[in-house]
Amino acid sequence: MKRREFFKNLAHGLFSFFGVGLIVYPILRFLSHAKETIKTVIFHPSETLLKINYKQGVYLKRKENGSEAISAKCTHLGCTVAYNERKSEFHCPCHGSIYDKNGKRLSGPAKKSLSLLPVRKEKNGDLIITLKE
Amino acid sequence: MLGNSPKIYPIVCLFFTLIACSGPKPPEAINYKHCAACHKGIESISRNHEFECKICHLQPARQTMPFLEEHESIIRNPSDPRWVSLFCGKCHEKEIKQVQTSLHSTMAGIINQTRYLWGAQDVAFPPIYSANHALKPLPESPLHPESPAELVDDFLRRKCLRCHLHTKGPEAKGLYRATGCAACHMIYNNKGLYEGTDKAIDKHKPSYPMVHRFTKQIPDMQCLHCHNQNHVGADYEGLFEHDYSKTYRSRTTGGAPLPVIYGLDQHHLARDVHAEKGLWCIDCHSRKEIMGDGKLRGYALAVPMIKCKDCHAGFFEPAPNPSLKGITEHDGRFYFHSSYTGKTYPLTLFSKETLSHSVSLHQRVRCSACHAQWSFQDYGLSVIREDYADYIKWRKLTDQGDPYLKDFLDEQLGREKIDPPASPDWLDSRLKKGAWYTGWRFRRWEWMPLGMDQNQKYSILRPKYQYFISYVDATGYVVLDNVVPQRGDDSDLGWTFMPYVPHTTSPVGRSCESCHLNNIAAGIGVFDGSTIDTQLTIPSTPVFPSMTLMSNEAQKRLLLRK
Amino acid sequence: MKRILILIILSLTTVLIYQENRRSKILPLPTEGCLSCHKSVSDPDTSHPISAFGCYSCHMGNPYSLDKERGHLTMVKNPGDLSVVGSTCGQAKCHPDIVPRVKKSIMATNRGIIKTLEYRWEKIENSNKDVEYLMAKENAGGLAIDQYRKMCGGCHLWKKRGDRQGEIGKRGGGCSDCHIIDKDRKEPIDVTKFQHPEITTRIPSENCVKCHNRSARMGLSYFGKFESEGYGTPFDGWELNQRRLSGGRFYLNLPADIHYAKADMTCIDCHTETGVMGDGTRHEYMEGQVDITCRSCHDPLFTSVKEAGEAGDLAVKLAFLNKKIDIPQEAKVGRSKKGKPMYNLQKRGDQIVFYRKKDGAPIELKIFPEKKPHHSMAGHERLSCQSCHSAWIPQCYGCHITYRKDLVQKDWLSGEKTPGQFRESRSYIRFSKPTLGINASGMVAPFSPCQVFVSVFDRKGDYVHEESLNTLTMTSFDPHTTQKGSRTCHDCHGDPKSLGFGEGILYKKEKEWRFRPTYDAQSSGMGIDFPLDAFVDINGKPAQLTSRKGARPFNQEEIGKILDVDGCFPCHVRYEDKIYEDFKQSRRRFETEKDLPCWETARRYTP
Amino acid sequence: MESLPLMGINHKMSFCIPRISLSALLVCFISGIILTCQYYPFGNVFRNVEEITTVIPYGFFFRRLHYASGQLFVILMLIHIVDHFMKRRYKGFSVGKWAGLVIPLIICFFILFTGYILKGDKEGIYAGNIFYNILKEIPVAGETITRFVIRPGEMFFWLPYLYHVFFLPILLIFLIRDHINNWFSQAGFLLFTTAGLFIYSLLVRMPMDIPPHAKIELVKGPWFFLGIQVCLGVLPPIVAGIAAPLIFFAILLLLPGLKGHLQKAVHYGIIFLSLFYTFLVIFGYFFIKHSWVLSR
Repeated sequence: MKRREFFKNLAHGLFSFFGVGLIVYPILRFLSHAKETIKTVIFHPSETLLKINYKQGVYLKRKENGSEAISAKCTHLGCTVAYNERKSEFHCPCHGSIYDKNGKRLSGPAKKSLSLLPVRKEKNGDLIITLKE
Repeated sequence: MLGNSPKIYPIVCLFFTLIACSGPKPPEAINYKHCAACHKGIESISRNHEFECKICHLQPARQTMPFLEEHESIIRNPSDPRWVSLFCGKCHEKEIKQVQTSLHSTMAGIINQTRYLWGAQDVAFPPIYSANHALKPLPESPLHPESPAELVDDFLRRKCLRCHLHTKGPEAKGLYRATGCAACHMIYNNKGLYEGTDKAIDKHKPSYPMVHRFTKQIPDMQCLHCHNQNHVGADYEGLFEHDYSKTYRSRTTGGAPLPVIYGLDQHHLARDVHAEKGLWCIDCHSRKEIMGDGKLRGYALAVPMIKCKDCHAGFFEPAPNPSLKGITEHDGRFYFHSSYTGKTYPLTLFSKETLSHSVSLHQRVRCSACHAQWSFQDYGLSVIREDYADYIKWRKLTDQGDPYLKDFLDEQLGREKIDPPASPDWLDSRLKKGAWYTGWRFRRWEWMPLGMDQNQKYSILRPKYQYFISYVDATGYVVLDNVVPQRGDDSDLGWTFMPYVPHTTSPVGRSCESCHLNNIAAGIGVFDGSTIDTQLTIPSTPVFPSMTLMSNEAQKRLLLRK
Repeated sequence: MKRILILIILSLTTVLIYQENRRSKILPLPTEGCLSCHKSVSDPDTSHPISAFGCYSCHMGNPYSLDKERGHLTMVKNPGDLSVVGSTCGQAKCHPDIVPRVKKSIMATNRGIIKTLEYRWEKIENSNKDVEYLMAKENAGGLAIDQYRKMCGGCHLWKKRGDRQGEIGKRGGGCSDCHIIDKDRKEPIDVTKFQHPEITTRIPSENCVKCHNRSARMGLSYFGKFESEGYGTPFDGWELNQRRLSGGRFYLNLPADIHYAKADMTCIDCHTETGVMGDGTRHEYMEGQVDITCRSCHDPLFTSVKEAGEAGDLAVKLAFLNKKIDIPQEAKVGRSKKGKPMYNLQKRGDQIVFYRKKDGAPIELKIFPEKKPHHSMAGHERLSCQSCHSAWIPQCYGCHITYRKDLVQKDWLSGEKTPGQFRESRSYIRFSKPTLGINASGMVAPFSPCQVFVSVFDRKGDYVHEESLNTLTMTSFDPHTTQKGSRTCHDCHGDPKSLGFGEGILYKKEKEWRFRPTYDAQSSGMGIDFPLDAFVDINGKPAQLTSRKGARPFNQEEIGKILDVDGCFPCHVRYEDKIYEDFKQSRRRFETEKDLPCWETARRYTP
Repeated sequence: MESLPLMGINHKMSFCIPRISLSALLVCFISGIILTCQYYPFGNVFRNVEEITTVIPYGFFFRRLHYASGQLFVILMLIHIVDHFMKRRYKGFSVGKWAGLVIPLIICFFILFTGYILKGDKEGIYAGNIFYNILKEIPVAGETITRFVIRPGEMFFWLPYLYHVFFLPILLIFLIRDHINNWFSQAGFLLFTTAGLFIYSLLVRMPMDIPPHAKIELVKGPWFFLGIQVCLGVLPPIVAGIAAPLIFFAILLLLPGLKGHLQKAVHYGIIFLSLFYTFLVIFGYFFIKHSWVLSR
């Protein structure tokens, strides 16, 4: 009897658990949704004259064959890193993470390197970088 | 009845009409020899022909039979070319022979010129073929023609020769007429309705002469039954065909549509001054011209005709030709008396004082070259024979001056299941596959290019014609696509401008500048003929070597270029 | 019971979760929801890139939605449509200055057509109606307005685009009427790859011709096309000719305007922005809006871009939009009739160059040789350029209209079939020898007929004589068939058609000019006692009306003067001839001095 | 529940409707709370609503659920009131207690109305503007009162939002707490209603939201407002928008306090007015197509 009751209770419990889960799942999904938007940063040709150019959270690095875009968002806690020209390094002002000129992590609390962003070149010379925000 | 069944060709028409005339068939046989029993009040044919009916209307074999069962065996028109020698020939053998050599009978001008232009014969003159047996009879086109030369006979038979003495042609308003002698001597009104006193004849059925009477008093209306559609004769009455497209069918002016006559509605332009005064065609055109003098001629201008100077004098003729019938002198003034209309007209004589008459070079100019007010200028004649049924494209072009074609197209366009095209061969009255459609590029009355006639006198030219020939066979294959024919002797394109005499005489000549300083008159063409359409206004060589275009020097003289 | 309900709810939730998971995930989100489906849309032009403008700013709708129906709600397919243009092209950030101008322009109001129709058909002098007013069904109007609605109302900017197949569907659509390059597009099978119609300021002439091919037919004449008698010849295979116009019409090839034939110029090369799109005034007639004359280019005035102020800025802006023509700072630009800049007519240094708008190619420009005898001739002051340099003008004689109240026809403005059907046909058409007269601005100009014979039939199908009307007018407009050479002297001074008498023979009898006309309108059933091509009779009495106040045929005095000269041409054939320097005096000498060399001839010439 | 089949149909209705209605209210509350987490009453509200509807997972479902349950609640409540009104149950109430029931009715409409505004689409914004302008018409205190309820500009949605999600629901629950407390025990009704609303929300789309910048011929308010909207076309706003509804509710409030024939007359007067208003709503909903101007 007890065993039977136990299984009955167990089934009840499981059913209730999954049932409640089923109801709660959509609610959680709804509540936890975070909006992801794309930000577009456009570098006009006149803005790409320096070796490293900054605009709206993106560093554009001039290379021999084209350009490379590096996100300025620190991989630690998301502060905006600053470029140190003397050392050719990126320094995070918040917690001191340091990256080299290619965005590779050198030291500090950050674990990952700065992310590289795809660069698209328009016919009129504009460089277009899209990043998620 | 005729209007409802356009496809029945004329001989069949005649047959049925005769049945229709006989009224409801009585139960017992009627002796149709008692003509007067039905035809009460029929007019006497003429004072010289007061015979019994049978003398003219029954074959000799039947004339003696006491009883005639079938009305059909009565010959409706004894002057039809098939019967003419049998009946009329008894008394008028000479006249009939002459008529058979006349251009009205042989159609040699149209036939030989067109055949030459389409490359079917090497020369246009002397004539080789005729519509009757005076010359070689016109052959038939092969079943599968492949060139203009092979198509031309079909074109002539089905398009041009609907006007000749052997056929009544497509019967419609203005076109009703008889065949043979009766074609001229038996007057038809424009509606083809009988107006006489014969009780047996339905006065609402078309295709009857006005009265049962032979006459020599032939009014212009009678001549226009054939000489219509931008041919000389129509211009005498000031008629110029409207364009074919539906857009040019002037629907109404003052509530009613314009009358359609000769297959189309007509512009009325200035009439010939002679017409204005009331002169008839036959006042000028003598019996010899019309009915022939026994000699075979190749073209109209070659027929000896009355000249302007015969009545009005000229450069070298101080007075009218006194030998001409109807000309009289009274107190030094000359008069013309028309025995047909009974009127007498004072004649205006040629004045050397007039500036243009005083120019010596103008002695080489035909009177008509200056005094014609307007002329028929029909540029670019595209013709297409289609053996393949495709009628939609013609929906706006059903009026082509051909009542048979119009009825056929209207019927086919209103139907879901269509028949392949068929049209009659007017020469032998058989229905043949295929139909000819025509179209102009543009038609004008104000332009008058000049050239030289057979006497090397300046004359007005008209395009006759600038052919573009197409042929689509029964499978829809385009055998000939817009082909410009080559003349039979390969001397030139098969296009021609022919000198002619517009019958649009004005009492005053046109201004000097209508010829001088005028590019069109000089044969340079509208806008120098610089586009594919305006180049049509540049004259091409006439068919007969005796006629030519203007020489370069003449052109320069005309344009006052030194 | 409760368990069943719980089970139902749970299963519904399962369905919901299943549904939601099946929905495709669009991440990351584009700036506009539209682009989540229409992923790859080509740019309409470089000034309106999708990447910067998206779809919403022009096409409206709901840009935030990822749902097709929600997104397309209140979307406009054609932002140029005049009924929405205020919130699309004409919104404050974009072109708010242009849209009100366009709405007042003659192409949107069609005032000229409506005014002339009412003036000539119903004797309404000051009609102020326009398309916008007539679009309301209740503003019905009389016979003239019904004619406009059914026969003319298909060509104006308010018309909806794409409402029909063929040319008629390409007409209308507000801004898009002109600024869209029409390619025959098929509906895209794949909505993600979408070929956006190209928009441009370098308007191809086809866009103009799709409307301007009837009535005055300038759009045809300019290209040397003449609407023909409709034979469709020469035949092309088993078909009629391929030189076709809309509505089953055909054309012939005549000499094109020299601007096209020689320089391949398009309509917009001459017609300026203000001339076409309006200057903010509701003009009565087209000629009020047009902003150029021949002289604007051939006898130009220039101002430097720098000094021109606002006009200079406009020139620079227009040149920028054109993208093919550039204006150097030091260049001077031409000024139109109203003083607007013509940025494609430039003076660089001493050189005057005209740039073709479609490709920026420079074109050599002939400056009007005012001093040349044929232009400086005394007595020729009132000649418009067109009167001599137009080779031909389409002339449509006798327009026969039947108006049947027992039948219905589509009203273009309301889109509904209403009682009253119009059908048109013609007597004949011609292209050569334009008739001359005096236009509304007092200049000698070519005229072309517009001769309406309206037969009205009532609801029973019976002819109503009282309502029927004949209105024969002659209208002056620029034929757009300019040629380098001019018509000959005689062509005007001695040709009865050019002078306005019509075709026929002009002669002198008893020292009086007489005329024997060729066309017999009475016998042809027109119900008028003068030829169709007669603008005026030999005594200077006008035979036909004109469509403008002030326009008229030559009067008797003018006719006399013109014909007087004709007698001299056979000998005095050159413009430079001395007798023309003071023709009055020459004429006096001719009458008094009996020993003049020409006397002998002249004596006989005037019997 | 099990005893339901034994009851008469009329009794059954009277019994079920308030219970279902209350269940709907509960669903409405829960779905509302869920929606609050993603709704943001500032900036581009329309965009936000559209994201909830088409982008955020299950958003469309909760929105439909919220919409449907809210409507269901009010409609059933109205039926409930009519039911009891026709049975003259107000006779057993004191004016004070009766007021405690009529005022929540007004509050319900306000909640619905503010919800309509919060959609943020063209209709919502227009409804808000109309509301704002009608309130301003109140003599003397208009400006002040308005400031408490709705303000133009950036804060346009903020006050309606507060009222919709906070003040009014709490007030509502507070006022009807005694009226409803003994109905909550029946979970069957809740499940039944939930299941029904789930089905509805899964199958039936929401009315489309019109983008704020769209050009449309006419905007219609929420269904219960249409009668007033019709009147606004012909009467001055102060009459149609404020005086008329106020007088109606005042009469309704005073009903239990009246005696004898007067009460009877007022009773039928209220029925007449309600029918007339229903007619106006139907007229507004079905017969107005192109323009609110009635003269055309």
